[in-house]
Amino acid sequence: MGQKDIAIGIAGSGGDGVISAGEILINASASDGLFTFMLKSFGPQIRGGESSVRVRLNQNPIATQGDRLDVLVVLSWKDFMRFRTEFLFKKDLVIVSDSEDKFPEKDIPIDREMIKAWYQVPFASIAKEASGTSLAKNIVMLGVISELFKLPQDALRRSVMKKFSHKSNEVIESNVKAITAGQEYVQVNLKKEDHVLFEYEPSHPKLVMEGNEAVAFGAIYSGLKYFAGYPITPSGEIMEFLGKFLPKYGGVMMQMEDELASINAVVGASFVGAKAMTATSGPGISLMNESIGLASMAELPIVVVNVQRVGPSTGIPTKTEQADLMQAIWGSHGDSPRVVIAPSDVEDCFDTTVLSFYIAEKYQIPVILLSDSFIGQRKESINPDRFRNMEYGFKKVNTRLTPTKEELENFKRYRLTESGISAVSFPGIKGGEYQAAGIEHDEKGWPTSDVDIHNAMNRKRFRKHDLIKKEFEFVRFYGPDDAEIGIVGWGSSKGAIKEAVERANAEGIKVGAIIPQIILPFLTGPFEKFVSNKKKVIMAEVAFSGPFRRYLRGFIRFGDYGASTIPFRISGGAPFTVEQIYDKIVEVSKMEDKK
Amino acid sequence: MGQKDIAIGIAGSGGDGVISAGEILINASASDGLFTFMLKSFGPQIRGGESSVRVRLNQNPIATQGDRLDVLVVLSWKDFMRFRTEFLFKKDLVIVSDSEDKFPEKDIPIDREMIKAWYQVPFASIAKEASGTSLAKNIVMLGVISELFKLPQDALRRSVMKKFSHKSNEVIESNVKAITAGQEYVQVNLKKEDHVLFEYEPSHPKLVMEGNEAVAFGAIYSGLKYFAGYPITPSGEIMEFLGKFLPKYGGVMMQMEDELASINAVVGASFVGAKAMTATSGPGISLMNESIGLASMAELPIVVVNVQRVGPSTGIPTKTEQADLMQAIWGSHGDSPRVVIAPSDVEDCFDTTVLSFYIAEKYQIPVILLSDSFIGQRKESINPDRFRNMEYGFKKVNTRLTPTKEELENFKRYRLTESGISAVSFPGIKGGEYQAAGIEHDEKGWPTSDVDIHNAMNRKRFRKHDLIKKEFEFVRFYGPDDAEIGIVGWGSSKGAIKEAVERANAEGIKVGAIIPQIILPFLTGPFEKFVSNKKKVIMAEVAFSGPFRRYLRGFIRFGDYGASTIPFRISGGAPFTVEQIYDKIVEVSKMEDKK
Amino acid sequence: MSDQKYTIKDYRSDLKPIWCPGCGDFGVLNSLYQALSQLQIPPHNLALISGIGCSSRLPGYVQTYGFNSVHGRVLPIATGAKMANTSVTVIGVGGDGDGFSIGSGHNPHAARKNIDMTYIVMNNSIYGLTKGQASPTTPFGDITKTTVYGNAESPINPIRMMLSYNASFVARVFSGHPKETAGIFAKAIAHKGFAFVEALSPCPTWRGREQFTYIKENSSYLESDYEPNDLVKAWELADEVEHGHKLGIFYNVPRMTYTEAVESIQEKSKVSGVPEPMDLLNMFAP
Amino acid sequence: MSDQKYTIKDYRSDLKPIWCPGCGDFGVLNSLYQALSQLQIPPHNLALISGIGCSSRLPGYVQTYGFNSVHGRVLPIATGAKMANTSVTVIGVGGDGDGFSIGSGHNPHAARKNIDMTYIVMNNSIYGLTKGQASPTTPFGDITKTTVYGNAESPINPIRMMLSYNASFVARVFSGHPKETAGIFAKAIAHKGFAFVEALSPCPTWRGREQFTYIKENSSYLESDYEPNDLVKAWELADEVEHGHKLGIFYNVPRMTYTEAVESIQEKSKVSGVPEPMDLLNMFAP
Ligand SMILES: Cc1ncc(C[n+]2csc(CCOP(=O)(O)OP(=O)(O)O)c2C)c(N)n1
Ligand SMILES: Cc1ncc(C[n+]2csc(CCOP(=O)(O)OP(=O)(O)O)c2C)c(N)n1
Ligand code: SF4
Ligand code: SF4
Ligand SMILES: [Mg+2]
Ligand SMILES: [Mg+2]
Repeated sequence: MGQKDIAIGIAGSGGDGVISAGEILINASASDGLFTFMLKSFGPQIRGGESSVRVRLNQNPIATQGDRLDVLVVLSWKDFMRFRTEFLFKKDLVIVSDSEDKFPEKDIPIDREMIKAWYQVPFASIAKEASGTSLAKNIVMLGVISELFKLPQDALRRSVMKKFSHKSNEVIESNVKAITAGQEYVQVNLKKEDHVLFEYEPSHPKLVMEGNEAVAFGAIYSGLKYFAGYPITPSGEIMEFLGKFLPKYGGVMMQMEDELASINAVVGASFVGAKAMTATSGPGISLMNESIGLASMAELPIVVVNVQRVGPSTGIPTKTEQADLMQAIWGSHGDSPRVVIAPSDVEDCFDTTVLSFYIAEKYQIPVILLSDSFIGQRKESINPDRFRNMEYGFKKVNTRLTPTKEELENFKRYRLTESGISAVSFPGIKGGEYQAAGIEHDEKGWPTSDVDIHNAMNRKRFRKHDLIKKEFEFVRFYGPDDAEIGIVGWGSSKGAIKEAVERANAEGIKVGAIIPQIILPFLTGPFEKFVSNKKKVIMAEVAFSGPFRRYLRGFIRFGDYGASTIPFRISGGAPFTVEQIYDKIVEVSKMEDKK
Repeated sequence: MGQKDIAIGIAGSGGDGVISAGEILINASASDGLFTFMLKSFGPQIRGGESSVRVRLNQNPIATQGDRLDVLVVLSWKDFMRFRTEFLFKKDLVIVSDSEDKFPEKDIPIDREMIKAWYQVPFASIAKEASGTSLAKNIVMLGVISELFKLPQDALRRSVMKKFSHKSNEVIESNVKAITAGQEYVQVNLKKEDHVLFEYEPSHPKLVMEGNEAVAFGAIYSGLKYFAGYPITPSGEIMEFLGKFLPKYGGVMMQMEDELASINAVVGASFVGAKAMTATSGPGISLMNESIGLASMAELPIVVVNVQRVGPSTGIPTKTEQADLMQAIWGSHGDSPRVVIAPSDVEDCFDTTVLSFYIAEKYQIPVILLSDSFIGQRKESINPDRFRNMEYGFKKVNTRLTPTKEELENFKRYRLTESGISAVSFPGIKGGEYQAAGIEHDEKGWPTSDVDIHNAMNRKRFRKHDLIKKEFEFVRFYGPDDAEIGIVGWGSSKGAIKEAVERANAEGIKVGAIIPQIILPFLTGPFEKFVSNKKKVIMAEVAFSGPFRRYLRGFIRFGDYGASTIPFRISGGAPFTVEQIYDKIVEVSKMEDKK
Repeated sequence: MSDQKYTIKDYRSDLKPIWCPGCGDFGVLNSLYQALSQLQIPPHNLALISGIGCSSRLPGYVQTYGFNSVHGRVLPIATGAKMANTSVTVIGVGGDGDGFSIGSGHNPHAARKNIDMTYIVMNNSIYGLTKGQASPTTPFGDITKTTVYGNAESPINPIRMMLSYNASFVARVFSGHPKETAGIFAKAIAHKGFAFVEALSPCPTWRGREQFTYIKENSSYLESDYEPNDLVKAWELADEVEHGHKLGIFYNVPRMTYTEAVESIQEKSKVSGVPEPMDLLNMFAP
Repeated sequence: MSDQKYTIKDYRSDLKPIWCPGCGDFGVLNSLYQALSQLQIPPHNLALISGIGCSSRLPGYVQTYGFNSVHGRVLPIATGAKMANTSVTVIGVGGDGDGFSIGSGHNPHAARKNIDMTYIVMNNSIYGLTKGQASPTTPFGDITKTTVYGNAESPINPIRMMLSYNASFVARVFSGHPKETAGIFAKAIAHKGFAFVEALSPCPTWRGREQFTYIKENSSYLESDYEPNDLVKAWELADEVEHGHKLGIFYNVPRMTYTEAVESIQEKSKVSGVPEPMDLLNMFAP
C-alpha cells in the first residue's frame, strides 16, 4: 500500500533549524536501517539567511537524492522563494506549511494542479505549548511529518535524544515532547489524505557520512601522518575532521597561511617519509599547481584533494561543478606526470582516498583526488559491514620502496629503473643522503641540463603510468555490455547516470554506461572494450566548456570504432537530474545513425 | 663557387668573449643585408663557465639555425666538451682552434674522417701583440674566420667600432687592429683550403632582434601602459627592455615581489582601463593560473606571456620545450575562457603580441602568448621594411568598448549581449561605477549563486571564442594543398618543419604542413580543410607527454576524415632539427596506409 | 553638510549587505561613507578593491568602482590600479585572513614601495566567511573550528608588522567608534603614500558577543600629545601585552611616494617629448 | 677536534659549487660545515631545504638530505618536514629574493608558530641566479638590470621584520667572518624554536667587488654586554641608518615551540593509547 521511497524537501530561514531537522531525520532513518541521502542548500547571508534540505529515504541502496519531491515542508515561504528553482515536484505533491506564516498565498509559485494535499500547521505555537519555546518548532515539524507519512517514529525520538544528549535532561525531554506534540496535532486536527505513506522494514543500522568526512577517514585509515591545509568551501570539513581526530593517531594537522604553504608543507612532510595530504577547492588548487609539479619532479608521493565548486575564479563557492578535470591532468607547467582519481559517491570517497595513498606511495607520484561539493557535502547512509570486511580495498597502504643495504653503498635516489620506481630514502636512513630536486637531475639528484638525461628521466617518470594502468582497471559499468548506445560520465554524475540507465533499460532502451574512477592514466583497456560496439556515445558532464569530452577524445579515437560522440554538458550549480540524463538517452536513441 | 649559406659554431669559456663575438658577427652580417640566426648556450656555472654560440648566415631568409655546422671554432676544448652533444657537423667540417690550448688532441671527440681542414691559431698571442691585451682574442678570431671564409669584413670593422663606441678611441682602435691582425695572420701563416667560402651580395641592412625584445617592442607599439613582472629565465629580457623603454612612453614597469603580485597588478591595471601585460615562464605561470581565471571571470583584458622552458618544476631553466600548451588552455580551475596564441619565430613575436592586445582589448579576455626560450632568446635578422608598411598587422590596437551615454543611465557592466562583449567602464567615467567580480555575478556585477545566471554568463563568456574564430584564421600552410601526408606543429617548431617540408617536396615526397598561430579558440575551419584530404598526419612537438596531440585530437576527429595520426614527440632541451622532421616524413611516407 | 556635493547617500549602493546582525563591518562601512564624504572623493574616481571574505563584500555596498577580487590579492591589484592611473583614489579593504594570512607576502612590498593608497583591514580575529576557522590574529589557546584543542599559534601584531615594513602611515580604529574611525579613515585616505589602518571589527557570529565587549574594554586611544613620528616609540606602544589595543595613529611620516618615484623615472627616460614607438626600431639596427 | 665523530669532511659532498669566484656563499657554506660539526649533527639526520637561486644551490654541497625545491617555499617545506618528523634537524637556506620577496608571505607564520628550525638567508641585495635584478634589499637608487633609472624602492629591514613577527631568535652574520658566523650558526641551530639568521653574503658578479668592502666597513658586532632579550632595544639597534649593519644575535628568547604545542595537542586528544582507525566508525553511527 505504502511507497518504498520518499523524497522530502524542507525550507525555512536559518533560525528555523531546517538543517538540524534534516540531520535528525536521516540519522533516525539510518538507525532504523534505511538508506538515505541528504543535501543542504543556503542563501547568501552569512547567518540567519534561508536554508533548505532535501532528504530521500529508501529501504534499498539509492544513488541520488531523487529528482522530484513527494513532500514539501515550508517553515517560511519567503525563504522558500530562494530555492524555488532548486526544487522539482512530483505530481500529487503534499505540502506541509506553517499556518502562522504571513506570506500571501497567491504569490506561492507552485502550480496548484500539482498539489494533492496541503496541510497547514502552527509549528511555533505547538512548540511553545509543548516545550516552552518556539525554538523547537523544527522538532514539532518532524513529529508532524513522521505522523503524516509514517516516517520512523521511535528512531526519531532516539535521534533527538542523542542530538541533545550533551544538554540537560529538561532540554531532552522538552524536545521529545515536541515530537509527540507534532504527532498528536496531526491525529487530532488534520484530515489525512494518506496517499503518501512511507513503508519499510527496519533493519540493522547504517552509518551516516559526508563525502568530505569519508575522505578524512580514509586518509587516517591509510596512515596519514601529516595534513596541511587552508580553509576553503566546500572542502573545509576534511581539515576540521582531521584537526579533531588526526592527533589521536599521532598525526599533525596544520592550518597554513595559504595554499602555497599547504602544498609545500605536504611536499616537505613527504620528503621526510610521511604520508601527507592537503585538501582544497578551485582557487586553492590553482595556487598549488607549481608544487604539484615539484612533487612530480622530485618523485615525492602526496595526495591532493580538490573538492570542486563552481568556477571560474571565486565562482559560486557553495555549488557543484565538474570543470577542474583538465586542470587536474594538465594544470602544472612542463611534462609533469600525476594520477587523477575521482570518487563518485560518499562510499567511494573512502575507497578512492585509500587508493590514492596506495598509488601515491607505491609509485612516488602526486595523486589528485577530484571530488566535488555535491559528493563532499552531502550525507549518505553506508552499510557498516563494508568496513568490517575490508576485502574490497587495500588492507594496508604500501609504504615506500626503501633502499637495500647494497643500494645504500652507492645510493642513487633517482636510479633509472625499468619500472620507473626507484628506492627512496629519508632522514634517519644512514647512507641514504641525497638531494631531492625540482630542477632536472641525474640519478644522484644532482642538477643537470643534459638533454639526454632529461629524456631518460621523462621516460622514467612516465613509465609509472603504464604500470598503474596494468595494476588497476578501476571503472564502473552499468547496463548491458552489448548496448549500442553508451554514456560516459565521471565523478558525482554517476548517481544520475546509473539511475537513468537502469530506467532506460527497464523501459526497453538498451544503453550502457562507463564511469572511470581512475581518470589519469587513461584506462585504455576498459574504454576500448566499452566503445568497441557502440554506435553513439553520450559524454555527460557538469561543465560548460566540455573538458571531459576533450579529454576522452584526446585519449580515444571514437571514430576508429565508428562511434559518434554526443556532447552533453551543462553549466554547474546543480548536478544532473536522473530525468535530464534519461531524456538525453531517449533523444539519442531516436537519432538517426550518422554513418 | 662559394656557398650562400654558412653555419658556424663557436665554443669557449665565459672569459673568452664567445657570445660577444657572435653578436658582432651577426650584427656585421645584418648590416651588410644578410639574414642571420644566432643561438647561445651556457654551462651551469653562474659566471666564467662554458659558453657557445652558433651563427648562420644566408643571403635569403632562413627559418632555422641550420642543423649542422660548416665551421667549428674552439677557443677552449675543455669548454667545448660541454656542448659536444649540442653540435652536429657537416661532412668536410672545418675546425679553427686555439693553438695555445693544452687539451690533449686525442680526447677531442670528433670523428677525424669528417674533418676536411683544421687551422690552429694562437689567438691570445696575436691579440696581445696587436692590441696589447689577450682580452681581444675573440676579435682576433673574428678577423681570422672572416678572412678564412670570406665573411663580411668592412661590416665587421663597423660593428666592432659600434660595439665599443662608448669606450675610448684607444680601445676602439685596438679592437679594429685585432681584426686586421687576425686577417693578416691567415694571409701570412695559413694554407687555406678554401672549400668553405661564403658568397653573398650586400643589400640593405637588416635589423637584429631577439624574440623577447620583439614581444616587448610589440607591446609598446600596442600602447602598453602597465607591465608588472618578476624575473625568471628565459623571459627576463622582456621586463628589462620595458624597464628601459616603457617609461619613455609614459608607461610603468614594475618588478613585483612574485608572480602572484605580478598577475594581480596587471589585472588591477586593466581594471582602471590600462593595457597591461606580464611575462614569465614555467614556475611563474603555474602561480598565475588563479588570477588568469579572475581576468576571465571579471572580463578584464590582460596579456600574459609565457616563454616556455624545460619542465616540470624548475626543470632546465635555460633550455626550450613546448610542454605548457595544455596548461595554457586548461590551467585555471572552472570554465575559464581565454585565448592562446603562439608565435613561431622572432618576427612573429612582434605580430602575435600586437594581435594579443587586439584580441584581449576587443574581447575583454585574457590572452596567453606562448613563446619559448628557443624563440625568445635567439637573435634573428628582420627586414625593417615590414615595419615601415604595417599592412600586415593592426595599425592601431582597439581600445575597449566603453558605454554610451544611454547605457550609463542604468549601467550594466556585464550585460548579456549577443556577442558576449559588453561595454566596460573604468574610474573616471561618471555613471559607469560598477563592481568587478571574480565571484559569479549578475549583469550589474553583483554576486549571485543563481544557476540560470551562471549558465547565461558562461554562455556569454564563451561566445567570444566563436567571434574570434570568425575574425581570425591565423594559421600558416606549407607545401602543396593536395598532399596526403600532413604534418602539424606549433610555435618554435615551425622553422624545422618548414625547411623539412620544403626539402621533402623538393625531393619528391608530397607533404603539407599546418602551423596554427592561434591555438585557442581552435581554428576548426583551416584544420578541417587541412585534414580533409590527408591520409596520415604527423603531430610534431617538443614535449614528452604529447599535449599537442591530445589537444588536436580533442578538437578534431581525425578518424572522421580517414586520417591516421602519428605522434612525433621528443623531450625538450633542444628544438627539432630539420633532419629529425625530414626523417620522420620519409619514414611516414614509407608506412603502409592503415585503412 | 548641506553644501557638500557628495553626501553619504551618494556613496551608498543598492546592494543589501549579507552581513550578520551586529557585525562590526557595518560600522566600518558607515565610517568609510563618512570619510569619503568628508574628503569629497568623487565616487567615479575611486577604486575600492577587496579580496574575499565577509569584509571583502564591502565594495559592493559602495556606489563606486569596486572590485571584489580573489582571496589575498588586494594589495597587488590596488598597486596595479594606482600605478596604471595615478589620478584615481585607491582604497583596499579586506579581512585579517585575507591580509595577514594568504596576502601577507604583499604587505612588506606595498608598504616599502610607499604605494599611494589606503589599506583597511577589518580584523575580527577569525575567518568569518568560511565559518569560523582560526586566523593569524586569533589569540593563543582559543578554540575555533580548526583549533579544537586550543590555538597553538601566537597571533601576529599587525601594527608592529607594518611599522617594520616602514609603512608611512599606521593606525588602528575600532568599528564601535564610528566618528573617530571616520576621522582616521579620512586622514589615511588623504595621506600621500601607503596608509595602513587596522579596523578592529567584531564578528558576533563566530567570536560571540563578548568580542565587542572585550575590545571595548581593552582598547584606548593614544595620548593626545602623542607624536606619530617616532618608530621606536610607536613600536613600544604597539606592545599589546603592555598597552592593550591602542587606537589612533601610531605613525605618520610622509616620504617620497612610488607615484613620485615613477614620475621622476619617466622624466629621466624622456629625452624630449614622447617619441613614436616606431623610433624604437633604431634599437635593433645592427 | 680529533675526537669528533663528524668532521667537516663528513659534511662535504662531491658536487662542485657553481658559484662565481669570490661569492660570499662559499663562506656561508664553510661556516655551516663548521657549525654542523661543532654540534655533531648526524648528516643522515638533517634536512637542509632551499629554494631557488645561487644561494639555494647550497644543499647540494652538503652530504645530507638536501632539497633544492622551488623558489620562495623554503619555510613551508621546512615546516612540513619538521612537523612530520620532529626528530630531524631542519635548516632552511636561500637568498634574499627567495626569502624576502616571493617567500615573504611565509615569514610571519613560521616565526609566530615558532617552528623548531633554523632559517639562513644569504643576503646579497640582488637576484644572482637570474643575472642581476633588484631584490627587496637592494638600496634605494641603485642601478640594476631592472632599475636602469635607479631603484625606486626602499629596502626591507630583515631584522626588524623578523622582530615584528616575534621570531624567538634573530641574528645577523657576515660571510667575511667565517668563525663568528659558524658560532652564531651553531647557536641558531641549537636554539629551540624558530631561529632566523641574515647572512650578508656579497655577490661580486652583480654587485661588484665593492659590496664586500662596503659591508666590511659598515658593519660591527653588537656590544659584548648586549642582552638579546629586549624587543625594544633590539628594534632600536636594527636601525641601519643609525647603526649600520649590526652583527650578532639581536634577540634570543625561547618560548614554547610548535613541536611542543603539537605534542600537547596529541596528548589532549588521546583518551588512552592509540585507537584503531576503524574505531572512528563510531563517529558515523547515527
Ligand atoms: C585561494 C583561496 N583560498 C581560500 C579561500 C576561502 N576563503 C574565503 S574567505 C576566507 C577567509 C575569510 O577570512 P577573513 O579574510 O578574515 O575575512 P572575514 O570573512 O573574517 O571578514 C577564505 C579562507 C578562497 N576564497 N580563495
Ligand atoms: C616561481 C619562480 N619565479 C621566478 C623564478 C626565477 N628565479 C630563480 S632564482 C631567482 C632569484 C634569485 O635571487 P635570490 O633569491 O636573492 O638568490 P641569489 O641567486 O641571489 O642567491 C628568481 C627570480 C623561479 N625559479 N621561480
Ligand atoms: S560571520 Fe562574522 S564577520 Fe561575517 S558577516 Fe557574520 S558577523 Fe560579520
Ligand atoms: S652571481 Fe653572485 S650570488 Fe651568484 S654565484 Fe655569482 S657571486 Fe654568487
Ligand atoms: Mg576575519
Ligand atoms: Mg640574492
